[in-house]
Amino acid sequence: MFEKILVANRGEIAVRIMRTCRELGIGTVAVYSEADRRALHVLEADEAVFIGGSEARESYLDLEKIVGAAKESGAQAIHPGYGFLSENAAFARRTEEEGLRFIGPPAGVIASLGDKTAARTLMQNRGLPVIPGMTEPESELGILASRAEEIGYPVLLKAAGGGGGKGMRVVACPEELEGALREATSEALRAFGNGAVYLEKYLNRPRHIEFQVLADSFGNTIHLFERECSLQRRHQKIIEESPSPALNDGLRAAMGKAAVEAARAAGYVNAGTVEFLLDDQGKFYFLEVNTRLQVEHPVTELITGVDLVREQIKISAGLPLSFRQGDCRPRGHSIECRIYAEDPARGFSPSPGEILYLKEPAGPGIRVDSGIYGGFVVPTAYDPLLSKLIVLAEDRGQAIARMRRALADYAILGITTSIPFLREVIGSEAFVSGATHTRLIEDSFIRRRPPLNDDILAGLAYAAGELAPGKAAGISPEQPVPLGPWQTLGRWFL
Amino acid sequence: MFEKILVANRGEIAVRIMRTCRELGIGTVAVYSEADRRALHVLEADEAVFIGGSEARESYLDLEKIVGAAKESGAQAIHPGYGFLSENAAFARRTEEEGLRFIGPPAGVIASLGDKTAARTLMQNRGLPVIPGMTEPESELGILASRAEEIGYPVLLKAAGGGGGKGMRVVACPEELEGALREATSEALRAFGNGAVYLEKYLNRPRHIEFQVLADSFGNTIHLFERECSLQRRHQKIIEESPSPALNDGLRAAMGKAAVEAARAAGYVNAGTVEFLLDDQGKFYFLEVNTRLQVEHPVTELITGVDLVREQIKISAGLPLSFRQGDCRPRGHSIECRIYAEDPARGFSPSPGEILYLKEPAGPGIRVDSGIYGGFVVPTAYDPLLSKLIVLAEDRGQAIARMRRALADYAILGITTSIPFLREVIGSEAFVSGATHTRLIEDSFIRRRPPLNDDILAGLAYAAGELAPGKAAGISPEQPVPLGPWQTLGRWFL
Amino acid sequence: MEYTLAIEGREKELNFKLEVAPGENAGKAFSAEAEYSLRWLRIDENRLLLEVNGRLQPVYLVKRDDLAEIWLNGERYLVKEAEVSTRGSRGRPEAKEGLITPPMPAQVIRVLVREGDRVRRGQGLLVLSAMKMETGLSAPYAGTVKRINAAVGVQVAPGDILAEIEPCKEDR
Amino acid sequence: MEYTLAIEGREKELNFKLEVAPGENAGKAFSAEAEYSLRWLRIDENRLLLEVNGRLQPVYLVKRDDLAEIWLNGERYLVKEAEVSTRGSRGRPEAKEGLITPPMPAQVIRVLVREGDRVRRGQGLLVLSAMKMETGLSAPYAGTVKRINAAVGVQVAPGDILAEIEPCKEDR
Repeated sequence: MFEKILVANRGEIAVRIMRTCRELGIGTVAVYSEADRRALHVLEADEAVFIGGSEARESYLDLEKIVGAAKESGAQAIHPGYGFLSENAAFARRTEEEGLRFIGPPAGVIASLGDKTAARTLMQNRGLPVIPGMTEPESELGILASRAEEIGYPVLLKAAGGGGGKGMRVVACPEELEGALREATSEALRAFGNGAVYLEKYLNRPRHIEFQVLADSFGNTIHLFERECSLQRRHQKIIEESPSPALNDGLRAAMGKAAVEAARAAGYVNAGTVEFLLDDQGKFYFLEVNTRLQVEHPVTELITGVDLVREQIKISAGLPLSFRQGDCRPRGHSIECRIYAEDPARGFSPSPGEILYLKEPAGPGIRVDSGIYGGFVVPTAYDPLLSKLIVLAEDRGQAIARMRRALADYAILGITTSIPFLREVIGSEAFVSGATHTRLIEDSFIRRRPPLNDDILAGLAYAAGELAPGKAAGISPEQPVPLGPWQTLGRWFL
Repeated sequence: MFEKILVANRGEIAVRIMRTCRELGIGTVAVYSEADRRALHVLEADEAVFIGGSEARESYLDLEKIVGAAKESGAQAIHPGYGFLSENAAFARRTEEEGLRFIGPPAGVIASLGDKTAARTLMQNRGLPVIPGMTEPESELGILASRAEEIGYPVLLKAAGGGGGKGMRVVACPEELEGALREATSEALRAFGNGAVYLEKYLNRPRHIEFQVLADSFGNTIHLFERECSLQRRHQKIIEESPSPALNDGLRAAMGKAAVEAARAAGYVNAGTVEFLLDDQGKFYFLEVNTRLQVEHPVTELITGVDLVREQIKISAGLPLSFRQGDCRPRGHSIECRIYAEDPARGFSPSPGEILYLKEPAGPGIRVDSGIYGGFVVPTAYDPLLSKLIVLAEDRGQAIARMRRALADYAILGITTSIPFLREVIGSEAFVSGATHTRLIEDSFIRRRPPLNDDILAGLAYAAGELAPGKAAGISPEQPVPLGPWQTLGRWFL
Repeated sequence: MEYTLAIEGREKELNFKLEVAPGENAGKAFSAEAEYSLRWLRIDENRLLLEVNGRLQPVYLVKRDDLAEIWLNGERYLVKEAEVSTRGSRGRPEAKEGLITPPMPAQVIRVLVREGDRVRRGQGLLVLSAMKMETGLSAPYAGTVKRINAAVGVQVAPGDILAEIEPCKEDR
Repeated sequence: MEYTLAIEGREKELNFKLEVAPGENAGKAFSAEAEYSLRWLRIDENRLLLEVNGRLQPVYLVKRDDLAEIWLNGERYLVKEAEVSTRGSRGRPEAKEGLITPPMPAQVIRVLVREGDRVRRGQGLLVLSAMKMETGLSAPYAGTVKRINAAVGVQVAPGDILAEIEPCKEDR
């Protein structure tokens, strides 16, 4: 087993990976940029190496600096987390060239699955259903326009170089194509260093369902069931759950089998995710394979009891899987809400800044994977994900109730967050009934304001805050306390 | 279902019960004493009723005040938690007389099982193995002395009126009997309002293993597997786990069957715990039935996925169990550490006072059921339990690693706690090997000091604290920060 | 005491009267619609326990200048006294129509116009990037770009005037 | 700078020299046994990130008077400068041998002796109750009860002298 691992990431995922490392007795090395001197992942590491400017390309995207930091610190392996360099085949290759282990699939597998159109062709040839669309990336507007006509509008422009909704645009009609292409190319170039795009048929209100797979280097490949990730804003997931309310046992088995088949087809090793779209007829289509740990991996951990980061590390250290498909049984229902620093009432615009107060929810069945703390200044340079709130309960109804309670107990002051918006979505008829699809947020949840009902309470709280003496913590209950109405008034019946 | 429940308790258990109530959409009423004006269970409730002085007998043990508060607030049921009035049959009876539901077994069952000697006779008659001992409470020294001779020293003096180690004394030889009787009677009287005691054979280094049972009012009685609670100090549990490293499947099945049989024999309804002692020959003895939620119930919740408080409430509302014995399957391994305000190096003497700083551990597989917050003044009037730290992992080895990590991340300043002691026990050869018994703490873990090794680190931290400017939170990473060595020195290799 | 409070995002001001017995942490509040029986207990600098008509309400709050951030029932309210808000605007800076300021800290990644350019209403002026998301700032009305105060790569914050647009009267 | 620190529960004082470059959050410390390369970063009032020989060490700390409570590696240390500790004792009050004071806030539940009583070494004087646990205070040596300052039901705290025992010379 490794003695020291460098975590080439920041925020909640870096913290989460380090926790498992510590439990395995493995030392941790953080890397950090100018903006992240006081970031939580630095505070949680055994060692920390400064790697450059706040701009990601000067630090978290600079693979030479990261490989150098790993060698310098004596780490034996690098965990890339998600985003940044996690799906960069050159990074994986450089890591292995330097005699370090890359905790993820082999560089060749990343490269072949990273080319989304090639991956689709591969899967199609193995008999997996795919969405009609292009099999080659393209940049010529004219060619794209004629392919779009063939496929039939609406079409989806997608980046060939990466996922997460970056460089993705829905094109409803020929007139929109040029502008969408420019935006998508620019975004893809900035996000992945690769502006190549391709087109595919845009499905109306499909569900996004993905399967977690695990493959060791001895040819054992299993799946750990599905995650339903249909709730998205700007093509980025905001709420995920498992099991999916849309799958029955038969469909689950069929999709699970397809996911394992897809992983085998690609020669996959380590943890990966096979994404599908499910249409309203119960037909599923292979979408892509994410060759990394997903943001939403905790819902799988909670329903299966498996620590996915631990499995990743063990697989990279050359150990076989310690369980087989038949040993894996999901239990209960898990939901994750992503807590973003953004303002849903202003088109989800980012809201960086200082966290002036933080109180996280706690209790049975609640897990918070957090990248922040009270006093931390959320930088503008990175993704606005602050933390993930994940619940586990006996069934979907209870999981929803638990999530609502947990969201209501999550206090963040100083910046605007998506928490009130998430509460509204989680409590909505559409979500509670399980009738989710990838367009639900755009269709039904637009700019909102909290109910006017509580304004008077906020006003009364303001007044009470002005009247109550500033700092009262530490008043000993043993000391005589001045007799106030708390003591003498009220509904006392003594 | 109930609309409002009064929680007749304080601290972590009151908070934990309220959380499940909120998830069920049930309003919560807290009761609080003079010392608990700012207690966490008041902050977490929908309503709070003041019930009297800090001394428990003026508040939390005053059943008339509590029943009055429930009626006054419009609650339809009372949850007693553990301790205080939870095993008081008169309280259960009064509650039901007032037309409210008592969330626990019927008063008659509490009364019959609360008389520990009568309960033992009942179980013996049903064919359950019991420890040799007296079947009637006794207060006469002479009679006790002769019964002790019959049973054979060492014997154990136990309170007939309640559990938790209160009023319990080991008597090694006839000379010790008089003093032990006086202390046990006094303690039992103070704790349970009943000074009656009885004697039983003292087993050498037995394990304490208990089974969680659930029984609805339709005759369905199941068990949710065992909890091993052998690690005790002063006859009070400090570390519990499930599954027990001492049980194999056969023994587990036999004890589970005996537990269900015991519950049926008593006409049990609601959640209860059947306690056994297991000797080093694998022979088990019925000890008693605890007619309430146990402190250590979370370990069962984590390995079974069942919310025990929710089941209690449903059963009291007249609903049947929604699962059967065959549906219950344990998964993973769970350990609980009780975090006490006490100083193990001074004979576990209590350490009340103000919590000057608090940071709780977090992350995958970690649950903290807490009754405190930073700034809270831990009162002297009650049990020193501050919180419970519970972990779930795939197997016992990983659960131990996770618990060690979580304990190492638990920072409490202002008062002395048992955390460093727990870390030592959890990491010890005896615990790791699973060779635990009820005398292990007394035998192997006496007054300890942290290793001298870290003293220099503490000294350097002190010096750095004096030198570093007082308050630096909120320094924006966007603002120019004075170039310090953090920026220019170190292992930078750029 | 009379309170007139402004809550961010609300059109109407909030008015109520509060009667407090001196030295007591309790009182009665009267709004146009209803009456509220209040008690409060300060827990710490950022935490207050409020009881309104017998129902407890945990409150977290942070005061910055005259603006209070109040967390209540899972929502965040920005509250200030309305009188104060008319005197000076120390809250979230709002751009005057022709002064273009970013809505959040961000980096300028493209400048689409030059000083002197004529612009249509809604025409893009600058593109900013914050937290990996690109946001465009556009002209609030047709006019002339009077001033540009932004360059690619520069970090900007709310209140910084990045551009100024002078309206052409005929087009408004 | 020279540091001589007293750590509660330790016999020996801790000595080291710290060389800090002015204005920098870094330095070198020298003890009799070893040399340490240090850097530190203040996170907030109660939180410090310390780097010792390249290894990060999160530290939580609270200062009360001259005593610092320091959390480090899951342990709690009470640290103060040794010079200060000899001037006045503002830390945890320690009873002088014949002055009987409770180790924690507690309630007196029994008084077992009277003023003027002769007591054996180890004989119980008072019984206290704190957090549901009974604790006895006993005589540190044989002697005479000079003074009793405790009654059943009274709440007492460390530093309160509950009894005073005058030693009988022959028995010590």
